[in-house]
Amino acid sequence: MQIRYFAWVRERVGREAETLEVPAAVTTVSGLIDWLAERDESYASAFAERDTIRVALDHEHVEHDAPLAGAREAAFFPPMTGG
Amino acid sequence: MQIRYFAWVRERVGREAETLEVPAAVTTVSGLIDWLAERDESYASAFAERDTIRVALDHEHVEHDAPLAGAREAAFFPPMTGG
Amino acid sequence: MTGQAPLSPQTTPKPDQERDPALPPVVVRIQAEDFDPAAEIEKLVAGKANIGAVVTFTGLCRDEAGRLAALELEHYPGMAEEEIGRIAQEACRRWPLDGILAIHRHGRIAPGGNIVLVVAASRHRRAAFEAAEFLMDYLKTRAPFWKKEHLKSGGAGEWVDARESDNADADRWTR
Amino acid sequence: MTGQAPLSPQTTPKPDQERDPALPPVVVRIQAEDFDPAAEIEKLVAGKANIGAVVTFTGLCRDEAGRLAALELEHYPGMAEEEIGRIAQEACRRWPLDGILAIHRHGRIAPGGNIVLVVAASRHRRAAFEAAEFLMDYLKTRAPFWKKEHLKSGGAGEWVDARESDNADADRWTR
Repeated sequence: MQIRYFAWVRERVGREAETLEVPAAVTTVSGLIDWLAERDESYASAFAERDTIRVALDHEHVEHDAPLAGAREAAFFPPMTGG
Repeated sequence: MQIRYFAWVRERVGREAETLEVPAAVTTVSGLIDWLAERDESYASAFAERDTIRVALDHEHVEHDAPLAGAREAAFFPPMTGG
Repeated sequence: MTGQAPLSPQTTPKPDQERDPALPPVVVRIQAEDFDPAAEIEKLVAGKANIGAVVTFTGLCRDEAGRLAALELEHYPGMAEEEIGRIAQEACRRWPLDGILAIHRHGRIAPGGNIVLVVAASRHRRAAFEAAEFLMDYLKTRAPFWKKEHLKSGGAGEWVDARESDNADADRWTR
Repeated sequence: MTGQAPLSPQTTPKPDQERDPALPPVVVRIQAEDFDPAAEIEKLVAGKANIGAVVTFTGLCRDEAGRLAALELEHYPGMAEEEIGRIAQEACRRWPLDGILAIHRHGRIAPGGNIVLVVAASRHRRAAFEAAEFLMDYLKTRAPFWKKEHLKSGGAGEWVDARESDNADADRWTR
């Protein structure tokens, strides 16, 4: 699965994107965050303010309880501040 | 007193502006309309749809019950359609 | 008389009152010539690096499905400038603006031509949007302009009727 | 997760759905280069003589009382275009529009520079105002852009915090 990070989530994780083999047992956005946060301290720090993290699957906003459902790309980022 | 007419009020009265000696007994906008409407059939026609006529005294919108109060210029016109 | 939208008469300044020096510049012009929205906006925001939002309204002459040859706009010289100025000053009191502009044309205007330009500049998006819409709503119901249609068929032009919805739009701001 | 403004998820089209041919043209561009509001408006209204109202919003980089050297705008390529496109399509379904445009810049932008341009064209004034404001409100809360401040003092830039008022602005359209 392609994983992307933006803004301060990207800075804390320390990378823009990566391709990861997500275990079959991880089936929801929330599960994916749990799994990522356990990787190391950078990830743990990035996902510490868990409720503020926004998520997109294949370029569409989703809630944390959304199923991954075969999505090819997941992105994690803070609340948007464009415009 | 300087009297001005605009749009279809102007067309019905048949003139853009005129200076009239308004009798001292005419003290309100409503009284001025009564007095003008009696002048001839053109004025009567212009002021027939009385409730639709808008009035300005010295460049400010006023209601029909407003006192003339020494105004130098009165203007009569239909509802505005600019913009 | 019904349908005259009130414009907070308590706070509307008399023409001879001084402007509050804390209020932003107000530009009001009535002219027969066309205007250039981009140039007007540039003048309004020039040198003010703390403007975050500029909202522009341009009102154009519609062709009414090809029926219309032109609109003729009659106005009340003197009062037109003063009345739009009063509305713009009221907008400055209601919203934190860095500039506000209104240009209204008179005379004969062909379909596709510009009729009116309103620009509101502010630090804040909502203030700029609301001030521009407020100014347009009151301008429609209070600025002394009248439109007459000239038809392509050559038929005698009709005066455009005022729309009740325009009064309702203006009344929103008194709620 | 809280504060995510809903955008009528039932009616938001999937990217692979066909556009309704009755809907007006939607222009969405994400670019580093500056834009020219006047030229963009001209293109949008060209040849359409039944447009009566054009509302334009320009969002500019403020200097924050002289504190700011520049804003750096990060975005999510691909999703940014798609998400703004979805919001614009929703605006087309809600209001009778003759055209709608959104351009959002990314990269480094100095105070006074353009960040975003939104244009809505319609026969009707209220439709153009509301569609432009709707598009801006949702763009602020849903388009994947993030601003980082670069200070004149040279201090490490901070990411700009999302404002709760922006969510409240977007929520107005769901009431």
